[in-house]
Amino acid sequence: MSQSERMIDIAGVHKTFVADHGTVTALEPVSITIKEGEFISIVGPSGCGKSTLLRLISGLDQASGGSIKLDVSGRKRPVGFVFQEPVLLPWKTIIDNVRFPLDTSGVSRAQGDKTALDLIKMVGLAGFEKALPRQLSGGMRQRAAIARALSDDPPILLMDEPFSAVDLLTRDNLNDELLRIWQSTGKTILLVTHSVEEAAYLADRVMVMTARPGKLKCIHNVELPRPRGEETKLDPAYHALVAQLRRDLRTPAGEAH
Amino acid sequence: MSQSERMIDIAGVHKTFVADHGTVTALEPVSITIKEGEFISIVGPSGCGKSTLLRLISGLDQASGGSIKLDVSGRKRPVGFVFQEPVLLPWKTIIDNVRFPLDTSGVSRAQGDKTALDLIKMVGLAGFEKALPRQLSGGMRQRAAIARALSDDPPILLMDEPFSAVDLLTRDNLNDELLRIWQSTGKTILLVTHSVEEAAYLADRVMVMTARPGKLKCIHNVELPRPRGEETKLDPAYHALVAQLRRDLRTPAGEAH
Amino acid sequence: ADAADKVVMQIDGAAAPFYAPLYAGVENGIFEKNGIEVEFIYAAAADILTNIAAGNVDFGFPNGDAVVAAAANGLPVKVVHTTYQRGIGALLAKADSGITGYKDLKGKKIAVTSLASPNYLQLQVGLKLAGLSLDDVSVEVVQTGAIVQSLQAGQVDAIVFSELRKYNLEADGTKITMVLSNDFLPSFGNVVVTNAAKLSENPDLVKRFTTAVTQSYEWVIDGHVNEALDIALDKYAPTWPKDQKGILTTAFEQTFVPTVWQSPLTKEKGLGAADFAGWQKNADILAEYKVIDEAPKAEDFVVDPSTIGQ
Amino acid sequence: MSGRFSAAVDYTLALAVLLFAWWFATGPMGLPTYLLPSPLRTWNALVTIALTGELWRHLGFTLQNIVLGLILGCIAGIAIAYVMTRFPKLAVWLDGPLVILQTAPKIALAPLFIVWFGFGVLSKIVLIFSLVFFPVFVGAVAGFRALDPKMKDLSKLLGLSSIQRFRQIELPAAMPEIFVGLKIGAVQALVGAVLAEWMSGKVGLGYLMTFASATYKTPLLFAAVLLTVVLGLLLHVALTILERRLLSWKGAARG
Amino acid sequence: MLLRGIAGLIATLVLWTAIVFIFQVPSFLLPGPMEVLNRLVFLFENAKLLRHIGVTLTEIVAGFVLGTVIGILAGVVFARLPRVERFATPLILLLQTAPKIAIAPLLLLWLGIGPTPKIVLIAIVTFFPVMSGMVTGLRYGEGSFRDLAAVLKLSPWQSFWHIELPSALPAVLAGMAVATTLAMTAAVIGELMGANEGIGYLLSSGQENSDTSVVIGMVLLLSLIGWAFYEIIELIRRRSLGRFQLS
Ligand SMILES: Nc1ncnc2c1ncn2[C@@H]1O[C@H](COP(=O)(O)OP(=O)(O)OP(=O)(O)O)[C@@H](O)[C@H]1O
Ligand SMILES: Nc1ncnc2c1ncn2[C@@H]1O[C@H](COP(=O)(O)OP(=O)(O)OP(=O)(O)O)[C@@H](O)[C@H]1O
Ligand SMILES: [Mg+2]
Ligand SMILES: [Mg+2]
Repeated sequence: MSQSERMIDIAGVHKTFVADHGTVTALEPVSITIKEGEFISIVGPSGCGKSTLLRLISGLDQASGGSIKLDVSGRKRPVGFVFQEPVLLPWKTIIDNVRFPLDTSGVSRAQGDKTALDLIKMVGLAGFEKALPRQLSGGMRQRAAIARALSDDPPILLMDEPFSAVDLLTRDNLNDELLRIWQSTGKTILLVTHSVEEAAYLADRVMVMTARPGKLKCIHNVELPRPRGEETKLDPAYHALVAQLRRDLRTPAGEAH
Repeated sequence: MSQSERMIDIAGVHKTFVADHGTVTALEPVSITIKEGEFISIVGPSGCGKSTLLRLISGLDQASGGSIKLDVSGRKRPVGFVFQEPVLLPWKTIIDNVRFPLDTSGVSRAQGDKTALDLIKMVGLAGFEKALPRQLSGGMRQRAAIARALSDDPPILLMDEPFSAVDLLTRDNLNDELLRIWQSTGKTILLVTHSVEEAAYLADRVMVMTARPGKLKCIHNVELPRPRGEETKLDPAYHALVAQLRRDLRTPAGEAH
Repeated sequence: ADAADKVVMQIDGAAAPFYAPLYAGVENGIFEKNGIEVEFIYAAAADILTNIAAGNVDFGFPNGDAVVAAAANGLPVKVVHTTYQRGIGALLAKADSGITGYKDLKGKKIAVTSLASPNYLQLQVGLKLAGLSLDDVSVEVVQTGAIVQSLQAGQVDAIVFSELRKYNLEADGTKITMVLSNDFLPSFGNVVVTNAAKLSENPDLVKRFTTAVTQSYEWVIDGHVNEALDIALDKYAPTWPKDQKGILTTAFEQTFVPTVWQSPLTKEKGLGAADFAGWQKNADILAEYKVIDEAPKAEDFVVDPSTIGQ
Repeated sequence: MSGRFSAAVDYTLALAVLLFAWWFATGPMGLPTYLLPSPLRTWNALVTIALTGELWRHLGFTLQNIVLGLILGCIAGIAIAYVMTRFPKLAVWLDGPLVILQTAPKIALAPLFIVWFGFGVLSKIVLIFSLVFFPVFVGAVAGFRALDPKMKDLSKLLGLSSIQRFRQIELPAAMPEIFVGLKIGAVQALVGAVLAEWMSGKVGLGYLMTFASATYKTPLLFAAVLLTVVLGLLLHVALTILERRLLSWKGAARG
Repeated sequence: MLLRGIAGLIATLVLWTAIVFIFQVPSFLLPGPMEVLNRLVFLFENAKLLRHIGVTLTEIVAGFVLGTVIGILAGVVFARLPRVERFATPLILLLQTAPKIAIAPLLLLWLGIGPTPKIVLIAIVTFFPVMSGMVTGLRYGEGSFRDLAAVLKLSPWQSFWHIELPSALPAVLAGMAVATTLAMTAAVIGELMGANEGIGYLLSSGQENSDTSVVIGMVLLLSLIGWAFYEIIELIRRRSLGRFQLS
């Protein structure tokens, strides 16, 4: 892998939380190199450190050890983040929330509105531009947060269970939209999900983690052809991978797989 | 159906929100009678009024019209509610949060602790009794909220996407635990989910809703034998139902199905 | 003897050694001898009179001008002991300012405590007698707590306030020129006041109280200034520095004893005697200068202590 | 609309009850005028000075000081609160002096303010400012501190500049608490304005009060007190309306 | 807390000394720290300073506690019943804005001389910020907690104790911090209305003698008392935040 291709370089990164009730090792040392334009899915049991890993990559938290390097020289805002909870500004309307990253990076209001409206439409919230977050349903808030993360077109996109609160149909649509955006913009995407189907359908590689202490169990290369679509879901290789992932997740940590 | 069997009687209930950005019909008139001890799953696209319906049943919101009757004479606290977001009290530890319904209904501390510990163990949070909510992962918080809703053993249990943030394995376990509790206590349960498999696996009846305006599209009786378990998932009838539900959800509102 | 009557006396301003005779009277058992147990509390003059009228307190010790104004506004108050036979208001200026009297005030800045205060009235009369008017000077209003400092700091050229402040100022080494207001405008300093109803219902108590006041002042006048000041400084005016005793002794011996507490009238009729003519003149001038709407009759609100209970 | 209407009804009703109690105390209960003048006498006193035009001079002066002091106190309170929450190290040094300065009873210092800052408007504004500052400051500190950590994550992630973060996230999020401070500050501004004029000056409602009190013009005194209270009520209502407008996103009190 | 305290105190003293020194301020305008300290020592020896402090402190504590309790309770009632709040607002504003000095004789008439009117006055000024904090804490608090309380059918007392008070705590504590400063002022006003002991009494006695050192000394004492109150409130705040992370 050439130097320039390495987008995210994670070496021996680990994280321990100290709390009153004891010390929690959220993440045992993890090492992985992610190439530019790669799509990585992360699956693993609840509490295994998936969110922690994304927060470390984004720089929101400091690792207890190891190093993380992002090759995003010159970008003021290298990562977009879809948090596990929507985190919308409650005093701003949906369109203002979605346009917020643009507003704060000097994009003109007109241009911002255009981009924001397109994204709002894409996530199926047309008609709710002027609504306040508390007037939306849980899934609608989550979609608004996705639109916001996409609005200023960051080179790296970290998504923490972005589709957990939306229904199947919407989820499928959003998956395909995400693939389309990814393919046309060449973003590097890390996506945490509990759906092994989604993980396999979208990713170039799937990271499987185990719980307590959180640990990278294995990485699967997804050899399914691109572009993916309905026919992917009929591909036996896809089903084999999904079954394999499911087995990985069912095997408790420590046991061979 | 005899009078005493009718646990929840919903007749022509509808709900409209008036907001700055316009009027939103969250729920068109819905009528359904739910028997005591019935397990109902609700599926439907994001924003179709599922949460709204549960809030109306619980009495948290007032319907714009129609009537809701609960046959829970004499019960001070007829409904348990797992909200779409965990809603844990941030200043209480997990065990205190889980024990909270018991503490506030006069159950002794010792008895409360016992019940709470059992539930915490059941949802896989053993070891985190003394942790504060902010020290848990998203899925762990959700499970704590489930434990809380079960702690004081309400006759009616409303669950709004309770398992959306947990992984497959945990989800399967929790599904089976829920069935076990349901069968041994005879609760009436309404569960909102985006997983059609989960809906079919758990329920006696599945309500399918359509979006904007939110509307009850159809109700499927689930004729799978009880008790359910691994063999249920191999039952062709189960798969047929899952496929049917999926089709229902994919068909836009208004079209025949 | 019967248990002593408990009374509350509200004194103008704050605890100060100037009230030494009252404090000494308590400490020497003079009040007790008259069957009275007195508690002193403090407030502004106007509040004292309102409290007297309302029956909140039994006796008050405000300045005379405040009583006239109160009487003019129909408050049921009675002066039962004209303790200070003259007013102690005065024009004070730094000696090096060149001001020697009201005639020098043209174009100067003068502070008074309120446009409703007697010292504002004194300023007006003083200016008028000197052939000037308010238009010739600029008047600033500064509360009691800061008026002396404003003169010290040179923010004003003169103040019309209490002559007692001369001693404070001179203690700081500033030479002071003083013009007593009483010289051209008769008034009265602190006087004992009670409620009209109380006086008619319980003249005996009032009589005993004024007797105790008279006896207390007599004791001081009879050569006990030193002892009285010690009592006041030790027990009653705690914030006063001990080294001010010298100035205070001077003030008592040169001013209070000879000219404030005693007058030709008191030689004849005893301490606290009512100078009805003086009171009437005071009221008439207040009315003339529109401080009050109409001058009350002196006989209506002033009582000579010797006539109480008869 | 109906909400605002019923609010007006409630205020009016409350004022009517107060008025009745007042009337009752002075009429049937027989409190004398020098303690509490009857509503009618007070009204007459008010009308008298209103007709001579004197009232407007006093009212205008006091109002001007209140508004000025309030605005300055708010700006300083919010700004310093922000700086102190952003730089906790600074707070270690500033907290003590600030609290000591603030807990110092202004009424005792007010006479000295006059000697320190002169007879003019300055000493009055300083006094009002010193009274308004603290409530706003404390409210703002509470607001800035209570910022949801998720919001902090968001602003960090978007690499917002300090100004952007303040304008777009911290200030709006802290608004509820700032409004607590503002409402107390408004009352304090009023108290301060009256106190300042009470201590020195020849104009203003506070001056009117000293004058009336020293000359036993109790009806005039209570007319001035009444005006102050009405001013306070108006300020309060104005702030409440502003609060509703600015905080409508909170969707207060669903039940 | 100790560090903050010492740092703050030193900074104040240094600033004060610097102002007096640099501008050559005469002591009748602003005496230096040493001069004030001397006067305090003098008062301690001659004027039973401790007794006066004790009197004022008792009034402040009593008034502050009373005002806080009533403020919290009223806050709960007002937040639940906005109509009651609107109805009470004019009366509350009347109590807050009416110059206390102007209504002093009425207070004495109704409450007598002695400590009661002083305590009531302190309670009145304490009440308002605490109540405002409570109302805001409740009204703009997390709506989902209200849902939880409704589903659990908590009694008013339970939802107050378990949900409303903890979530309103930051705002209430802020209100209490503001109240400390107001309480100090009210204590002085109370003692100016008619007293023969207490810090305010010594203060007015100092004013009578144009003794700026005494005035500043008494102000300083009250500041320190206020500061102690403030630090106690801060302590409660940090304890509760450290434990509960109430953000
Ligand atoms: N701030 C914190 N303090 C203490 N412990 C923490 C904190 N944040 C996370 N943890 C612990 O770290 C572990 C991993 O948490 P993390 O949020 O990364 O899990 P996750 O894989 O995202 O789980 P989920 O799928 O449930 O969201 C958990 O055991 C959690 O309790
Ligand atoms: N407080 C509110 N004010 C205005 N509109 C609201 C409010 N709450 C919900 N709505 C609207 O009502 C509709 C139904 O919302 P609801 O939360 O019931 O959806 P849902 O079926 O639970 O969706 P999801 O699966 O995304 O949680 C949505 O269109 C939403 O915008
Ligand atoms: Mg997570
Ligand atoms: Mg929902």
